[in-house]
Amino acid sequence: MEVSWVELIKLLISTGVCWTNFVLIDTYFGLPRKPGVLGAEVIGKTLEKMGGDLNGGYFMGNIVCSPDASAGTLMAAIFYYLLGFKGGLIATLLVYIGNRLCNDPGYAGTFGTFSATVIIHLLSGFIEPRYFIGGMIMAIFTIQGLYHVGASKVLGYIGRKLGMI
Amino acid sequence: MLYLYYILSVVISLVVGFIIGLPVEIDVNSFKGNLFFPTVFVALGLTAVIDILFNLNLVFTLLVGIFSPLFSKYVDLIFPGVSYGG
Amino acid sequence: MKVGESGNVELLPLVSIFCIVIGCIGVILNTHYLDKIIMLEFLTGGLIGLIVSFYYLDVAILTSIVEPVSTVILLLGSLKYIYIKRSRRRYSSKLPVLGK
Amino acid sequence: MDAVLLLIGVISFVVGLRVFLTKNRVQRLLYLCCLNFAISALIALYIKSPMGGVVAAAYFIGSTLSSNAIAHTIGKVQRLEGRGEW
Repeated sequence: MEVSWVELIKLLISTGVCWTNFVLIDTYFGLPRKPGVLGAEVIGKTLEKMGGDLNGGYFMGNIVCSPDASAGTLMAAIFYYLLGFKGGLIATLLVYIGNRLCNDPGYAGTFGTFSATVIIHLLSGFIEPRYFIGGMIMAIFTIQGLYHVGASKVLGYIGRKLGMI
Repeated sequence: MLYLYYILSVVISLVVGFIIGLPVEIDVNSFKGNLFFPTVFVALGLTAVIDILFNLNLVFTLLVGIFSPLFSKYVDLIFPGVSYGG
Repeated sequence: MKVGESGNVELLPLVSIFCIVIGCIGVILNTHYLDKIIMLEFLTGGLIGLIVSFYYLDVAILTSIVEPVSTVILLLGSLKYIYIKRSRRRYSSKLPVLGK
Repeated sequence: MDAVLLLIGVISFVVGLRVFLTKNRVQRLLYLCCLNFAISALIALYIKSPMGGVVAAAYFIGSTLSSNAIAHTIGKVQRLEGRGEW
Protein backbone atom coordinates (compact mmCIF):
# COMPACT_ATOMS: atom_id res chain seq x y z
CA MET A 1 0.00 0.00 0.00
CA GLU A 2 1.03 3.54 -0.63
CA VAL A 3 1.16 6.35 1.90
CA SER A 4 1.55 9.71 0.21
CA TRP A 5 3.16 12.79 1.70
CA VAL A 6 -0.05 14.83 1.32
CA GLU A 7 -1.82 12.55 3.81
CA LEU A 8 0.99 12.91 6.33
CA ILE A 9 0.94 16.69 6.06
CA LYS A 10 -2.85 16.70 6.55
CA LEU A 11 -2.45 14.48 9.63
CA LEU A 12 0.17 16.79 11.11
CA ILE A 13 -1.98 19.90 10.56
CA SER A 14 -5.05 18.25 12.11
CA THR A 15 -2.94 17.08 15.08
CA GLY A 16 -1.85 20.64 15.75
CA VAL A 17 -5.38 22.00 15.44
CA CYS A 18 -6.89 19.42 17.82
CA TRP A 19 -4.07 19.79 20.39
CA THR A 20 -4.39 23.57 20.48
CA ASN A 21 -8.19 23.42 20.71
CA PHE A 22 -8.55 21.07 23.64
CA VAL A 23 -5.56 22.25 25.66
CA LEU A 24 -6.59 25.90 25.45
CA ILE A 25 -10.25 25.27 26.32
CA ASP A 26 -9.47 22.90 29.17
CA THR A 27 -6.95 25.33 30.62
CA TYR A 28 -9.35 28.26 30.33
CA PHE A 29 -12.16 26.46 32.19
CA GLY A 30 -9.89 25.63 35.08
CA LEU A 31 -8.92 21.98 34.85
CA PRO A 32 -5.36 22.47 36.20
CA ARG A 33 -6.53 24.64 39.09
CA LYS A 34 -8.19 22.06 41.29
CA PRO A 35 -9.03 18.35 41.19
CA GLY A 36 -12.73 17.85 40.62
CA VAL A 37 -12.97 14.35 42.09
CA LEU A 38 -10.80 12.21 44.37
CA GLY A 39 -9.24 10.18 41.54
CA ALA A 40 -7.75 13.25 39.86
CA GLU A 41 -6.11 14.24 43.16
CA VAL A 42 -4.51 10.79 43.46
CA ILE A 43 -3.12 10.97 39.91
CA GLY A 44 -1.73 14.48 40.46
CA LYS A 45 -0.04 13.58 43.75
CA THR A 46 1.50 10.44 42.25
CA LEU A 47 2.89 12.31 39.23
CA GLU A 48 4.33 14.94 41.55
CA LYS A 49 6.06 12.22 43.55
CA MET A 50 7.58 10.83 40.35
CA GLY A 51 9.13 14.20 39.51
CA GLY A 52 6.46 15.96 37.47
CA ASP A 53 4.29 19.01 38.00
CA LEU A 54 1.29 19.03 40.36
CA ASN A 55 -1.09 21.17 38.25
CA GLY A 56 -0.27 19.25 35.06
CA GLY A 57 -1.04 16.06 36.97
CA TYR A 58 -4.43 17.48 37.98
CA PHE A 59 -5.06 18.23 34.28
CA MET A 60 -4.27 14.64 33.22
CA GLY A 61 -6.33 13.20 36.07
CA ASN A 62 -9.35 15.30 35.11
CA ILE A 63 -9.08 14.02 31.52
CA VAL A 64 -9.12 10.42 32.78
CA CYS A 65 -11.97 10.88 35.25
CA SER A 66 -14.57 12.75 33.18
CA PRO A 67 -15.16 13.43 29.46
CA ASP A 68 -13.85 16.97 28.97
CA ALA A 69 -12.88 18.89 25.86
CA SER A 70 -10.59 16.08 24.68
CA ALA A 71 -13.49 13.63 24.48
CA GLY A 72 -15.57 16.45 23.01
CA THR A 73 -13.12 16.96 20.16
CA LEU A 74 -13.06 13.24 19.36
CA MET A 75 -16.87 12.97 19.46
CA ALA A 76 -17.23 16.06 17.25
CA ALA A 77 -14.83 14.59 14.67
CA ILE A 78 -16.63 11.21 14.67
CA PHE A 79 -20.13 12.68 14.37
CA TYR A 80 -19.05 15.21 11.73
CA TYR A 81 -17.54 12.32 9.72
CA LEU A 82 -20.80 10.35 9.97
CA LEU A 83 -23.59 12.94 9.88
CA GLY A 84 -22.31 16.34 8.79
CA PHE A 85 -22.76 19.60 10.69
CA LYS A 86 -25.95 18.40 12.45
CA GLY A 87 -23.98 15.52 13.92
CA GLY A 88 -21.72 17.95 15.73
CA LEU A 89 -24.74 19.52 17.43
CA ILE A 90 -25.97 16.06 18.52
CA ALA A 91 -22.48 15.30 19.88
CA THR A 92 -22.71 18.45 22.00
CA LEU A 93 -25.90 17.18 23.65
CA LEU A 94 -24.41 13.69 24.23
CA VAL A 95 -21.20 15.06 25.76
CA TYR A 96 -23.22 17.34 28.06
CA ILE A 97 -25.23 14.38 29.39
CA GLY A 98 -22.05 12.32 29.84
CA ASN A 99 -20.42 15.17 31.74
CA ARG A 100 -23.31 15.43 34.15
CA LEU A 101 -23.25 11.66 34.73
CA CYS A 102 -19.58 11.93 35.77
CA ASN A 103 -20.19 14.69 38.40
CA ASP A 104 -18.91 17.70 36.44
CA PRO A 105 -20.65 21.05 35.71
CA GLY A 106 -20.09 20.43 32.02
CA TYR A 107 -18.81 23.78 30.73
CA ALA A 108 -15.49 22.54 29.32
CA GLY A 109 -16.86 19.58 27.39
CA THR A 110 -19.75 21.47 25.84
CA PHE A 111 -17.76 24.48 24.69
CA GLY A 112 -14.94 22.22 23.44
CA THR A 113 -17.31 20.16 21.31
CA PHE A 114 -19.03 23.20 19.83
CA SER A 115 -15.77 24.97 18.96
CA ALA A 116 -14.32 21.78 17.45
CA THR A 117 -17.43 21.41 15.28
CA VAL A 118 -17.10 24.99 14.02
CA ILE A 119 -13.36 24.58 13.31
CA ILE A 120 -13.88 21.30 11.41
CA HIS A 121 -16.66 22.91 9.39
CA LEU A 122 -14.45 25.85 8.49
CA LEU A 123 -11.50 23.64 7.50
CA SER A 124 -13.53 20.97 5.66
CA GLY A 125 -12.65 22.40 2.26
CA PHE A 126 -8.99 21.49 2.62
CA ILE A 127 -8.90 18.57 5.09
CA GLU A 128 -11.48 15.77 5.14
CA PRO A 129 -13.09 15.03 8.56
CA ARG A 130 -11.57 11.55 8.85
CA TYR A 131 -8.12 13.07 9.24
CA PHE A 132 -9.30 14.86 12.36
CA ILE A 133 -10.07 11.49 14.04
CA GLY A 134 -6.48 10.35 13.49
CA GLY A 135 -5.18 13.74 14.55
CA MET A 136 -7.10 13.60 17.82
CA ILE A 137 -5.73 10.11 18.59
CA MET A 138 -2.20 11.39 17.87
CA ALA A 139 -2.77 14.41 20.13
CA ILE A 140 -4.04 12.32 23.03
CA PHE A 141 -1.11 9.91 22.54
CA THR A 142 1.41 12.71 23.02
CA ILE A 143 -0.15 13.58 26.38
CA GLN A 144 -1.35 10.32 27.93
CA GLY A 145 0.78 7.68 26.30
CA LEU A 146 4.30 8.86 25.55
CA TYR A 147 6.09 10.27 28.63
CA HIS A 148 3.98 11.33 31.58
CA VAL A 149 6.44 13.43 33.57
CA GLY A 150 7.40 15.61 30.61
CA ALA A 151 3.78 16.03 29.53
CA SER A 152 2.76 17.20 33.02
CA LYS A 153 5.61 19.73 33.01
CA VAL A 154 4.50 21.11 29.63
CA LEU A 155 0.86 21.40 30.74
CA GLY A 156 1.81 23.10 33.99
CA TYR A 157 3.98 25.57 32.07
CA ILE A 158 1.10 26.41 29.70
CA GLY A 159 -1.33 26.89 32.57
CA ARG A 160 1.08 29.13 34.44
CA LYS A 161 1.79 31.12 31.28
CA LEU A 162 -1.91 31.83 30.70
CA GLY A 163 -2.37 32.87 34.32
CA MET A 164 -5.06 30.31 35.08
CA ILE A 165 -3.48 28.77 38.20
CA MET B 1 -33.47 28.16 4.36
CA LEU B 2 -33.42 25.25 6.78
CA TYR B 3 -31.06 27.04 9.15
CA LEU B 4 -33.87 29.54 9.90
CA TYR B 5 -35.60 26.92 12.04
CA TYR B 6 -32.44 26.51 14.16
CA ILE B 7 -32.23 30.27 14.77
CA LEU B 8 -35.96 30.41 15.51
CA SER B 9 -35.77 27.64 18.14
CA VAL B 10 -32.86 29.36 19.91
CA VAL B 11 -34.70 32.71 19.95
CA ILE B 12 -37.92 31.12 21.29
CA SER B 13 -36.00 29.28 24.01
CA LEU B 14 -34.22 32.48 25.09
CA VAL B 15 -37.51 34.40 25.28
CA VAL B 16 -39.27 31.65 27.26
CA GLY B 17 -36.27 31.35 29.59
CA PHE B 18 -36.34 35.09 30.24
CA ILE B 19 -40.06 34.90 31.06
CA ILE B 20 -39.57 31.92 33.41
CA GLY B 21 -36.90 33.82 35.31
CA LEU B 22 -33.61 32.03 34.80
CA PRO B 23 -30.56 33.89 36.23
CA VAL B 24 -28.53 35.86 33.71
CA GLU B 25 -25.00 35.81 35.18
CA ILE B 26 -22.75 32.81 34.44
CA ASP B 27 -21.12 30.91 37.31
CA VAL B 28 -18.64 28.30 36.08
CA ASN B 29 -18.38 26.32 39.31
CA SER B 30 -22.05 25.82 40.17
CA PHE B 31 -24.32 23.00 39.07
CA LYS B 32 -27.39 25.17 38.43
CA GLY B 33 -28.35 26.20 34.92
CA ASN B 34 -28.55 29.79 33.80
CA LEU B 35 -30.07 31.61 30.83
CA PHE B 36 -27.38 30.78 28.29
CA PHE B 37 -25.45 27.68 29.18
CA PRO B 38 -27.49 24.50 28.83
CA THR B 39 -30.42 26.23 27.12
CA VAL B 40 -28.79 27.12 23.78
CA PHE B 41 -26.98 23.80 23.35
CA VAL B 42 -29.98 21.67 24.37
CA ALA B 43 -32.16 23.57 21.89
CA LEU B 44 -29.63 23.14 19.04
CA GLY B 45 -29.11 19.44 19.79
CA LEU B 46 -32.81 18.58 20.02
CA THR B 47 -33.51 20.47 16.79
CA ALA B 48 -30.76 18.50 15.02
CA VAL B 49 -32.17 15.19 16.35
CA ILE B 50 -35.67 16.05 15.09
CA ASP B 51 -34.19 17.21 11.76
CA ILE B 52 -32.57 13.81 11.20
CA LEU B 53 -35.42 11.62 12.46
CA PHE B 54 -38.47 13.58 11.12
CA ASN B 55 -38.84 16.85 9.21
CA LEU B 56 -38.75 20.27 10.77
CA ASN B 57 -41.78 22.53 10.93
CA LEU B 58 -43.13 25.25 13.22
CA VAL B 59 -44.82 22.92 15.74
CA PHE B 60 -41.65 20.99 16.53
CA THR B 61 -39.66 24.23 16.75
CA LEU B 62 -42.15 25.65 19.26
CA LEU B 63 -42.09 22.44 21.33
CA VAL B 64 -38.27 22.46 21.50
CA GLY B 65 -38.29 26.14 22.41
CA ILE B 66 -40.64 25.47 25.34
CA PHE B 67 -38.93 22.27 26.53
CA SER B 68 -35.30 23.42 26.70
CA PRO B 69 -35.68 26.30 29.28
CA LEU B 70 -37.73 24.00 31.52
CA PHE B 71 -34.93 21.40 31.31
CA SER B 72 -32.42 24.12 32.11
CA LYS B 73 -34.43 25.29 35.13
CA TYR B 74 -34.65 21.86 36.77
CA VAL B 75 -31.26 20.50 35.61
CA ASP B 76 -29.84 20.29 39.14
CA LEU B 77 -32.73 18.00 40.14
CA ILE B 78 -32.44 15.76 37.07
CA PHE B 79 -28.63 15.39 37.20
CA PRO B 80 -27.58 16.33 40.76
CA GLY B 81 -23.98 16.86 41.74
CA VAL B 82 -22.80 14.08 44.03
CA SER B 83 -20.75 14.74 47.15
CA TYR B 84 -18.68 11.75 48.13
CA GLY B 85 -18.91 12.44 51.84
CA GLY B 86 -15.30 13.10 52.78
CA MET C 1 6.83 5.32 0.47
CA LYS C 2 5.87 1.67 0.64
CA VAL C 3 4.64 0.29 3.97
CA GLY C 4 3.64 -3.31 3.25
CA GLU C 5 1.88 -5.49 0.73
CA SER C 6 -1.14 -6.35 2.88
CA GLY C 7 -4.48 -6.72 1.13
CA ASN C 8 -7.75 -5.71 2.72
CA VAL C 9 -6.91 -6.45 6.34
CA GLU C 10 -9.47 -5.12 8.80
CA LEU C 11 -7.88 -3.61 11.87
CA LEU C 12 -10.63 -3.73 14.53
CA PRO C 13 -10.71 -7.57 14.94
CA LEU C 14 -6.91 -7.67 15.15
CA VAL C 15 -6.76 -5.05 17.92
CA SER C 16 -9.68 -6.67 19.79
CA ILE C 17 -8.17 -10.16 19.78
CA PHE C 18 -4.82 -8.71 20.89
CA CYS C 19 -6.56 -6.93 23.81
CA ILE C 20 -8.44 -10.09 24.84
CA VAL C 21 -5.36 -12.35 24.83
CA ILE C 22 -3.09 -9.89 26.65
CA GLY C 23 -5.87 -9.12 29.15
CA CYS C 24 -6.37 -12.81 29.99
CA ILE C 25 -2.64 -13.29 30.60
CA GLY C 26 -2.56 -10.15 32.72
CA VAL C 27 -5.55 -11.17 34.87
CA ILE C 28 -3.82 -14.47 35.62
CA LEU C 29 -0.33 -13.10 36.29
CA ASN C 30 -1.12 -10.06 38.52
CA THR C 31 -1.73 -10.68 42.20
CA HIS C 32 -3.17 -7.46 43.68
CA TYR C 33 -6.96 -7.11 43.31
CA LEU C 34 -6.88 -3.57 41.84
CA ASP C 35 -4.46 -4.78 39.16
CA LYS C 36 -6.84 -7.61 38.37
CA ILE C 37 -9.77 -5.19 37.98
CA ILE C 38 -7.75 -2.86 35.71
CA MET C 39 -6.76 -5.75 33.45
CA LEU C 40 -10.41 -6.86 33.44
CA GLU C 41 -11.35 -3.42 32.06
CA PHE C 42 -8.69 -3.90 29.39
CA LEU C 43 -10.24 -7.27 28.46
CA THR C 44 -13.76 -5.82 28.32
CA GLY C 45 -12.71 -3.14 25.82
CA GLY C 46 -11.43 -5.84 23.50
CA LEU C 47 -14.62 -7.85 23.99
CA ILE C 48 -16.86 -4.94 22.97
CA GLY C 49 -14.65 -4.34 19.92
CA LEU C 50 -14.99 -7.99 18.91
CA ILE C 51 -18.79 -7.82 19.30
CA VAL C 52 -18.89 -4.68 17.13
CA SER C 53 -16.71 -6.23 14.45
CA PHE C 54 -19.38 -8.89 13.85
CA TYR C 55 -22.06 -6.14 13.53
CA TYR C 56 -24.09 -7.02 16.67
CA LEU C 57 -24.63 -3.36 17.50
CA ASP C 58 -27.50 -3.69 20.02
CA VAL C 59 -25.56 -6.24 22.06
CA ALA C 60 -22.56 -3.89 22.05
CA ILE C 61 -24.62 -0.93 23.33
CA LEU C 62 -26.18 -3.03 26.11
CA THR C 63 -22.79 -4.46 27.13
CA SER C 64 -21.14 -1.06 27.29
CA ILE C 65 -23.97 0.29 29.48
CA VAL C 66 -24.09 -2.66 31.90
CA GLU C 67 -20.30 -3.11 32.25
CA PRO C 68 -19.61 -0.08 34.58
CA VAL C 69 -22.34 -1.31 36.93
CA SER C 70 -20.56 -4.64 37.43
CA THR C 71 -17.23 -2.87 37.94
CA VAL C 72 -18.73 -0.57 40.59
CA ILE C 73 -20.24 -3.57 42.44
CA LEU C 74 -16.84 -5.35 42.43
CA LEU C 75 -15.10 -2.22 43.77
CA LEU C 76 -17.72 -1.71 46.53
CA GLY C 77 -17.23 -5.31 47.60
CA SER C 78 -13.46 -4.90 47.80
CA LEU C 79 -13.78 -1.67 49.84
CA LYS C 80 -16.17 -3.40 52.26
CA TYR C 81 -13.66 -6.25 52.66
CA ILE C 82 -10.91 -3.76 53.58
CA TYR C 83 -13.13 -1.98 56.13
CA ILE C 84 -14.04 -5.24 57.85
CA LYS C 85 -10.45 -6.47 57.96
CA ARG C 86 -9.18 -3.17 59.39
CA SER C 87 -11.87 -2.84 62.08
CA ARG C 88 -11.36 -6.43 63.18
CA ARG C 89 -7.63 -5.87 63.55
CA ARG C 90 -8.14 -2.79 65.73
CA TYR C 91 -10.74 -4.30 68.10
CA SER C 92 -9.55 -7.84 67.96
CA SER C 93 -9.27 -8.24 71.74
CA LYS C 94 -12.96 -7.41 72.33
CA LEU C 95 -14.72 -8.81 69.30
CA PRO C 96 -14.94 -12.53 68.68
CA VAL C 97 -12.71 -13.51 65.80
CA LEU C 98 -14.29 -16.09 63.54
CA GLY C 99 -11.34 -16.90 61.37
CA LYS C 100 -7.97 -18.32 62.33
CA MET D 1 -6.20 0.67 4.88
CA ASP D 2 -4.80 4.18 4.59
CA ALA D 3 -2.68 6.43 6.77
CA VAL D 4 -5.33 7.16 9.44
CA LEU D 5 -6.15 3.49 10.11
CA LEU D 6 -2.45 2.57 10.13
CA LEU D 7 -1.68 5.33 12.65
CA ILE D 8 -4.50 4.33 15.01
CA GLY D 9 -3.55 0.65 14.79
CA VAL D 10 0.10 1.25 15.61
CA ILE D 11 -0.83 3.52 18.54
CA SER D 12 -3.29 1.00 20.00
CA PHE D 13 -0.74 -1.86 19.81
CA VAL D 14 1.95 0.25 21.49
CA VAL D 15 -0.37 1.44 24.27
CA GLY D 16 -1.72 -2.09 24.85
CA LEU D 17 1.78 -3.45 25.34
CA ARG D 18 2.61 -0.59 27.72
CA VAL D 19 -0.51 -1.34 29.83
CA PHE D 20 0.73 -4.91 30.23
CA LEU D 21 4.35 -4.06 30.99
CA THR D 22 4.07 -1.10 33.41
CA LYS D 23 4.23 -1.77 37.15
CA ASN D 24 2.83 1.54 38.40
CA ARG D 25 -0.93 1.39 38.96
CA VAL D 26 -1.68 5.06 38.19
CA GLN D 27 0.26 5.03 34.93
CA ARG D 28 -1.73 1.98 33.88
CA LEU D 29 -4.93 4.06 34.21
CA LEU D 30 -3.47 6.80 31.98
CA TYR D 31 -2.48 4.31 29.25
CA LEU D 32 -5.94 2.70 29.51
CA CYS D 33 -7.56 6.11 28.84
CA CYS D 34 -5.53 6.45 25.62
CA LEU D 35 -6.55 2.94 24.56
CA ASN D 36 -10.23 3.78 25.08
CA PHE D 37 -9.87 6.75 22.72
CA ALA D 38 -8.25 4.53 20.07
CA ILE D 39 -10.89 1.76 20.24
CA SER D 40 -13.72 4.29 20.07
CA ALA D 41 -12.22 5.83 16.93
CA LEU D 42 -11.70 2.37 15.37
CA ILE D 43 -15.38 1.48 15.98
CA ALA D 44 -16.53 4.65 14.25
CA LEU D 45 -14.21 4.06 11.28
CA TYR D 46 -15.23 0.39 10.93
CA ILE D 47 -19.01 0.96 10.80
CA LYS D 48 -19.72 3.86 8.47
CA SER D 49 -23.30 4.58 9.56
CA PRO D 50 -24.95 6.76 12.27
CA MET D 51 -25.47 3.72 14.53
CA GLY D 52 -21.69 3.33 14.75
CA GLY D 53 -21.46 6.80 16.24
CA VAL D 54 -24.02 5.91 18.90
CA VAL D 55 -22.05 2.75 19.78
CA ALA D 56 -18.80 4.77 20.00
CA ALA D 57 -20.37 7.38 22.30
CA ALA D 58 -21.95 4.75 24.58
CA TYR D 59 -18.68 2.79 24.84
CA PHE D 60 -16.66 5.90 25.58
CA ILE D 61 -18.95 7.20 28.34
CA GLY D 62 -19.20 3.76 29.95
CA SER D 63 -15.45 3.22 30.01
CA THR D 64 -14.91 6.71 31.44
CA LEU D 65 -17.37 5.94 34.25
CA SER D 66 -15.52 2.77 35.20
CA SER D 67 -12.13 4.54 35.05
CA ASN D 68 -13.53 7.17 37.41
CA ALA D 69 -14.67 4.44 39.83
CA ILE D 70 -11.27 2.70 39.80
CA ALA D 71 -9.35 5.94 40.43
CA HIS D 72 -11.71 6.84 43.29
CA THR D 73 -11.17 3.42 44.86
CA ILE D 74 -7.37 3.80 44.59
CA GLY D 75 -7.67 7.09 46.47
CA LYS D 76 -9.90 5.56 49.16
CA VAL D 77 -7.52 2.64 49.71
CA GLN D 78 -4.51 4.97 49.83
CA ARG D 79 -6.24 7.19 52.41
CA LEU D 80 -7.34 4.18 54.43
CA GLU D 81 -3.99 2.46 54.66
CA GLY D 82 -2.21 5.74 55.26
CA ARG D 83 0.87 5.13 53.13
CA GLY D 84 1.67 5.27 49.47
CA GLU D 85 3.15 2.08 48.14
CA TRP D 86 2.99 3.01 44.46
